[in-house]
Amino acid sequence: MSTATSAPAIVVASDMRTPLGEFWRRFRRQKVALVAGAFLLALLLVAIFAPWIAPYDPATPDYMAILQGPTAAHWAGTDAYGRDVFSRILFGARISLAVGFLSVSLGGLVGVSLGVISGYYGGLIDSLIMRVCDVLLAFPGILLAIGVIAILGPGIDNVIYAVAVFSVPIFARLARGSTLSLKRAVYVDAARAIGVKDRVIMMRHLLPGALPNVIVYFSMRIGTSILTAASLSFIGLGAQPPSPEWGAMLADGRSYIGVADNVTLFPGIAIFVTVLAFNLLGDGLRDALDPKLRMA
Amino acid sequence: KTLVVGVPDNLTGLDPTNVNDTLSQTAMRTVYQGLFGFDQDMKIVPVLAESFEANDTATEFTIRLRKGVKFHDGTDFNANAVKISLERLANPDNKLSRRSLISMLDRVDVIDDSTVKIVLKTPFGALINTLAHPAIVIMSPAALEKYGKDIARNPVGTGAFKFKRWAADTFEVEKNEHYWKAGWPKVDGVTLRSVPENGSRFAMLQAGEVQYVTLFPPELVPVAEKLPNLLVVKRPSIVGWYAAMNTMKKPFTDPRVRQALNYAVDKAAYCKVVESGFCTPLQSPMPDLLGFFEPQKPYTFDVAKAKALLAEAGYPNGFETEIFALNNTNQIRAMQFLQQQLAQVGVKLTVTPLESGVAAQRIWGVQKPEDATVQMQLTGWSSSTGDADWGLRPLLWGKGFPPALFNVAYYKNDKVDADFEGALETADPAKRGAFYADAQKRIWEDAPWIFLGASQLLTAQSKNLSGVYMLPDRGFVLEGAEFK
Amino acid sequence: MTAAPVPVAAPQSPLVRVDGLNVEFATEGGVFRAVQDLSFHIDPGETLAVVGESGSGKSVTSLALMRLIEFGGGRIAGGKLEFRGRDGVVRDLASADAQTMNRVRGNEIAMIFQEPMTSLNPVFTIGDQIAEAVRLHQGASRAEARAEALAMLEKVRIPGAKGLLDRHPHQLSGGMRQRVMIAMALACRPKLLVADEPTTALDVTIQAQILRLIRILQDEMGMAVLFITHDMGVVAEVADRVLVMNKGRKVEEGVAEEIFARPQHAYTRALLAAVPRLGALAGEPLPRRFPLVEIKEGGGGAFTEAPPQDTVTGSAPVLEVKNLVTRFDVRRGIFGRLSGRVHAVEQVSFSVKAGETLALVGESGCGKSTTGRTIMQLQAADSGQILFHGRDLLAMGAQERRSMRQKIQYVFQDPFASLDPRLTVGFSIAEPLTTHNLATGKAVEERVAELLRDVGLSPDHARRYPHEFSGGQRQRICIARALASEPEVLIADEAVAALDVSIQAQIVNLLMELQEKRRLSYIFISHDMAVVERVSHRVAVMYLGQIVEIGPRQAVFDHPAHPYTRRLMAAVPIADPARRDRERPLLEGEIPSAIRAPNDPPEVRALVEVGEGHFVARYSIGDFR
Amino acid sequence: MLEYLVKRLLGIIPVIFAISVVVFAFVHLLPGDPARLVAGMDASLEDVAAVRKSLGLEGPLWQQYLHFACNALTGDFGISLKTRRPVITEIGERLMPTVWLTVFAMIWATIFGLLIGVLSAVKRGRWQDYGGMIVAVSGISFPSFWLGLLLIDLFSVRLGWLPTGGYGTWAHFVMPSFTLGLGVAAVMARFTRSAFVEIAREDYVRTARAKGVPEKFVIWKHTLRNALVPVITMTGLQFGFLLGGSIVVETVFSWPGLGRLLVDSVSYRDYPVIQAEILLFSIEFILINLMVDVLYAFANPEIRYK
Ligand SMILES: Nc1ncnc2c1ncn2[C@@H]1O[C@H](COP(=O)(O)OP(=O)(O)OP(=O)(O)O)[C@@H](O)[C@H]1O
Ligand SMILES: Nc1ncnc2c1ncn2[C@@H]1O[C@H](COP(=O)(O)OP(=O)(O)OP(=O)(O)O)[C@@H](O)[C@H]1O
Ligand SMILES: [Mg+2]
Ligand SMILES: [Mg+2]
Repeated sequence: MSTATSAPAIVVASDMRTPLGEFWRRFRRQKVALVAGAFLLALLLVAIFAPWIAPYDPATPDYMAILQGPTAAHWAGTDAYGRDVFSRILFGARISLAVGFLSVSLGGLVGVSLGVISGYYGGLIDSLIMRVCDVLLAFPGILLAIGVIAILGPGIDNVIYAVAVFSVPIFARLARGSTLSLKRAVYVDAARAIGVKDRVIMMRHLLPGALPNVIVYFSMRIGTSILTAASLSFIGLGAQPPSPEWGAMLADGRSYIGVADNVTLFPGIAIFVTVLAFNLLGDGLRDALDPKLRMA
Repeated sequence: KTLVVGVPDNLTGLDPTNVNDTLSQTAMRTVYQGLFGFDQDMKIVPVLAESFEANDTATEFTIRLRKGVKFHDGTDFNANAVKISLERLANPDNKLSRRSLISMLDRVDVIDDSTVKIVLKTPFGALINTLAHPAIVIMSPAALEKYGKDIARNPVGTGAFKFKRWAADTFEVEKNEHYWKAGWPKVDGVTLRSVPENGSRFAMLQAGEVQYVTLFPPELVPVAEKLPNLLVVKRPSIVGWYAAMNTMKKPFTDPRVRQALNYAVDKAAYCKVVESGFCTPLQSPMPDLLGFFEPQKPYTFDVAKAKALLAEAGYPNGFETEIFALNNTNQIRAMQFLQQQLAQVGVKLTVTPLESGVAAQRIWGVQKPEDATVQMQLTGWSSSTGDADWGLRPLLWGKGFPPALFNVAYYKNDKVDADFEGALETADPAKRGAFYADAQKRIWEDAPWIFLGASQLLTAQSKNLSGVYMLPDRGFVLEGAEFK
Repeated sequence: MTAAPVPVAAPQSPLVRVDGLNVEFATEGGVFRAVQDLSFHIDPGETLAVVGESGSGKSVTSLALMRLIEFGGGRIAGGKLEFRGRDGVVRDLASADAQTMNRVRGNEIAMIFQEPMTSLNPVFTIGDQIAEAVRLHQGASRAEARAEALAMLEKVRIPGAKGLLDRHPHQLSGGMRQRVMIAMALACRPKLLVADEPTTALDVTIQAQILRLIRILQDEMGMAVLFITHDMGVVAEVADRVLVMNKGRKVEEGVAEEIFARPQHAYTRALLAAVPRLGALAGEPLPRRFPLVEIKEGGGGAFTEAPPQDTVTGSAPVLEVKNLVTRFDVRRGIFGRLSGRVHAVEQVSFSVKAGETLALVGESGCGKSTTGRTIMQLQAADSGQILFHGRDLLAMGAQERRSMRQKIQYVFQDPFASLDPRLTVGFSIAEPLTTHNLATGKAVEERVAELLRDVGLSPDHARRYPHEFSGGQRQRICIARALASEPEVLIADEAVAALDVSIQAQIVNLLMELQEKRRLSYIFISHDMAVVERVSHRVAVMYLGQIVEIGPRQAVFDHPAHPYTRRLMAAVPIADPARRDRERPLLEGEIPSAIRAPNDPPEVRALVEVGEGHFVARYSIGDFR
Repeated sequence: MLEYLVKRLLGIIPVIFAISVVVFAFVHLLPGDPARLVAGMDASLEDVAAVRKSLGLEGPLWQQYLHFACNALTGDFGISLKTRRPVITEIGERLMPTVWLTVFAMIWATIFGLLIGVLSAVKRGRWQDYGGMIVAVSGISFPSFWLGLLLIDLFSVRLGWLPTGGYGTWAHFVMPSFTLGLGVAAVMARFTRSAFVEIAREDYVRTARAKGVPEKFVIWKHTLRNALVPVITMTGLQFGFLLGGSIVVETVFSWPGLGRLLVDSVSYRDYPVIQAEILLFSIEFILINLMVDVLYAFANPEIRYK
């Protein structure tokens, strides 16, 4: 056998991969993230199929069984109206997942787009967008939420908008930061040299680079927004009763701390585990997407 | 030793004639006093007055004053002080928010140093009750002179305590060494701390940081009662809770519908669920502690009857409607309860807790009754004068539609209106009683509200504290506080 | 060891003895052995050069010696690293504890890294960073350490050393930073200096300076040097002995002159053959490809010299640049007051015919890339004309210009950076096709496959990601991408600078092969004179944004007419230890800056013709007059 | 540097102007009539009208805005509708408690955030890393009202170590600042971790080791110092979060701060107080971010010299 010396030895990858397959292959090794993802998937299914899974109706009271501790009939006990806490948590997953996920997605989408545009074009557009973000950031978030709800009226969709609005500026800043550094990358120049349009450059070459940071913040933000919804419930502006939103359950149940701890404990655990899962998943996704780690 | 009281809210001001929340007024009762006051059972007792006489038409009231009383600034309390204080409040130029209480005042005549005659423009049978209202206080004329508008920040009265400080969320008063009741007060001072969170207030009580907590959350009573050094005191109140139905809007135009909803709600369950049992179902449009109260035949909990009535009115399958109230835990809970109850008769209730400003906008932003968007509203009312007049008239008078007064049910019954007006034109208790008995009966039958309950007032205190009590209107009296 | 104990202070005993070193990395695919069974020694005061192509384990060896490999995820799986310390005690560093290592590192063995730009901590001052080592190892006070730092900076001959102490790394040029690195490494007068490609990232002139500097300091301090490089020219310049590595194993070891004159192993021979030697084509007018060596299994190889390549056709230029000017404003202050201008490209004119290669040479910062970028419209020109087939690009509308883009393409210096790491290379290659609608659907895939074959890769590589390729392969991908839109002109901006000699040769050959096939015109931007000699028909030398000399390659190389051109040629290391001249004068100073006051454009005059098509500037530019 | 500061300070002016307009519009967009809220439910129509007049709530909005803006420029924010005390007094009484609470929360959140973040990064993938993650996630998933009540129950009621609330000695600060800071600590920890992991791969960290710098200095000096650069930016953003989060914490710990004042004045439609307070928050936030940027420039020499 003879080879041209100058050909460096490359270990040819045995299996051929599609981009998605490639991503999956890397993601698959993040065992913790996988578990977290599976959990969230399960939670999503639970949320969707809550009416079939939940042992009780979440809104039907039972005045004979008020504030019971966990029993065989009520796994997580009952609340002040005798409603089954476990069923409410199952149903609440719908709302809390929606609040957490939709609001942050909405805020993230708008924020990241603004940030990428701002970072890519710079100049006047940049100053304008960033000043608007300053104004939004400087405005206390919870107040903004109060305002949105006062003006639009209470209700879970308005909570989502409210939380989304004050996620925007931070996402914008994050995305702008990474765009600023990425737009100097040679491959962006290379794309421009080929004649690729600005819009495509932003979508194809800049946006994906901003994602790793955005994902980490995204997963944290989901937790924050579930809690913001809870804080809104705390001041009485959250989901409309009797919606079993987790934050509202906590806010409602706080008067029973010491009387019936199960009323707050179980929704608390639900929030904790869900947020944890989002964060673990976020970490895993980030690691799987990070080209630097890929090279290792 | 200083008494520290945990209260849910902040004061809004130090001039009782210009504030309208019970808490501020009650707080100022430590510094200011009126001619009359209420005892624990809402009975009128003389304070700075000793006795009174009224003419038959209820237009002239002669009042004899207590002697030897001094203001905190050392000046004497006398007839002139009464004249100046009352006329100050009644003078529209002063724009005091409590003026409406004695807007019928014509003048105050000084008979002698310790006697005044109050002359009214129109007859007003409830005047003595009104004078017992915590907003009507006697201020030091010297201080009024000295501070002018700033009296609102420098209160000088005749009370058991002298004003010391009001900053952010604490209000402090100290012992008045020259108080006219010999031997009183028995504590060195009183501090009111505003602690909005129920749980925190309770924790402070347990930790001994406060010794007295008002508006104790009912759900925590079982816990508090188990604690050896705490005492939970339950007192009846004149706070009645009801859900008003807009009688000018379908389907509530039909009295059968309104009655049906009254049958559909289990009032006992209401008390148990919403107030943790510390409540009694309403037996009349007004709570039983108000004068001229007449019990009515209860709307017993009867789903079948409710359904029948609804069917009769043309709603066999119920209907959809909305209820709103403020966004605090208790009101949300009450609305949810109604939602569940009415669901049994097919009425689908949407529950809308509103932020106070928004709620106010919905109620008061309406100029003409037909523009009202209110369908149902849940609220509570306490007659700050302790009298039947203010317990019913603002809420159910045909001339009291918002924004004039608080008749959110847009209820108008000419007979009832006549009763209200008639009762005001006499000071004779018997006549007034008859008017109010008729009014209560008619209102009960018309059922413009779902009558819910009169909540009990709960306070918790350390066992070694005595002499403090709560008034049925949610005010409280701290004058007699004493530590064992 | 079975041998009798070595007398501790024996003068001839080596400073370092590496015995059977094995280094492993745990990777996705299992354990990867980066260095296998490596043994060598270094005597006190001598310079051992380690050579081998990228990935052969040179850096890993040096990091293992410093026991820094643990921090990079590696593990010393076996072998001994014996080091004779100042106290004369021989220790096996492979099993030394952390404390011992901290005492040895920086104190007895110091290291200089390949990347001067990133090897200094950006947040600490130069002074602090040098002084840190002194304070750590010599227990010096703050003031003493600072004084020592200053002394070291002076020793590495940085102009204005005193002022530099309180500066931060980003305020220094690459050459200066590398000198700071050296000052830092030498601060404690180590017995061994490990220099991992200390000059690869630098200009030839700066490289010459640094190499001389290390040499002088080494003589002064009597320190041994382990010099890692893949540049045979550098090896010839500095090495006493040479260690050749391939795939983590030692291939050959010996005295420098021996290795160069009589390479024993086929791999060494191939390596040497691929080294471009300045002057190889002296006397020949036409470019010629690198000779290819075939290695037969078990040694022995055949050497094929390529024929000269004559590709220039026609006489009308494809691309013509006339009086091109590109300047950058330097702004300061609140209102962005204009405080100066970088005259990156100043009145540059040249032309390229079909099938012709014009080389653009010059030192870092002289404006080569800016010229290329301006032609590509990545950078707006201030004035001048860029004529493509006689039509001015700058006068065209945006739409038309966009479509012209496909006819002129650019290959960037860094093949890795110019590919989006998140896209498959197939997608990257297809991007010009889809952008300009040159192909759709299945045709795209076919075209990509064809392009990959053209550059010597296989079509199924299209589905892989950039990081899965070697540097040479990536550069091929970039070339394929540039070819996708069937360009007529290709601007190659230092397209081979980052590559190993052997791969560099391949890529150069590939470019020339494509030129022959497609009659492409190249603008070949480079600072490597030896490569330029191989590929170009004509050469333009740039200095401070201007062309100081332009003409046929043979004329410019054989008879450089401008003093700057001569200096550039002199700085090129010669890959032959026999011809090394260690006493060459050390060039001082930095490259002058092209920043001038806002309204003070440099003087530009017409070039003077000194031979046929050979023009030279005969007026003063920068330091040259 | 100085030029930079001046430039930034000038840049604040339009932002503050924008905020003042937004705030004014926002406040007046909120449904609800302050006159009615001030006068009370059982006030008569004429009472309400009188109150409205005395509050200066008549005339077109733009006039009211001009009035507000001009007065604000001279530092006069008017009289609180609710308590009829000058807004300056109302805010002044509560400013320091909030500022201290925020600062304390920030300080310890930063310290703990950094510690946990660095520990997680150094022990990446090991149990310490997951431990750090769980702590961080707890920080963002425990609602502060819940955590606050639990803390009070434990430390004040059961153990009697700390006062339940109020503003006073250092002991009063412990629980509120902890509750408030936990969320920030969490974010800090997560961001520190990822910044640290990134920096730890840099060449200059290897250079430090090659100099023989002991590992703890490599971590705390060479790596962390660089990792701080991105973390500092995040810190600035978190201040906004703290200002918002303090509403709940102030309620639970009956802290006489601005957050509660804000909620109170919103529910009371106390326009002058809301306006002044949001303006104050915004200026505070902007100044803090300015400070953060200066710090950032300080931590990052490349910016410092631009
Ligand atoms: N941290 C690491 N993890 C896994 N493999 C590594 C790591 N560092 C180096 N390697 C592998 O070890 C081998 C030798 O690398 P090394 O850096 O020593 O090459 P080199 O000879 O210095 O090359 P170059 O000239 O490019 O610097 C390469 O195949 C490389 O991929
Ligand atoms: N965008 C820019 N803004 C300001 N100055 C710039 C810009 N780009 C390049 N320069 C300056 O223009 C001059 C020429 O730069 P250019 O990149 O063309 O040099 P070069 O010859 O390609 O150098 P190298 O060999 O280092 O790539 C340099 O002084 C550089 O600092
Ligand atoms: Mg290397
Ligand atoms: Mg260049």
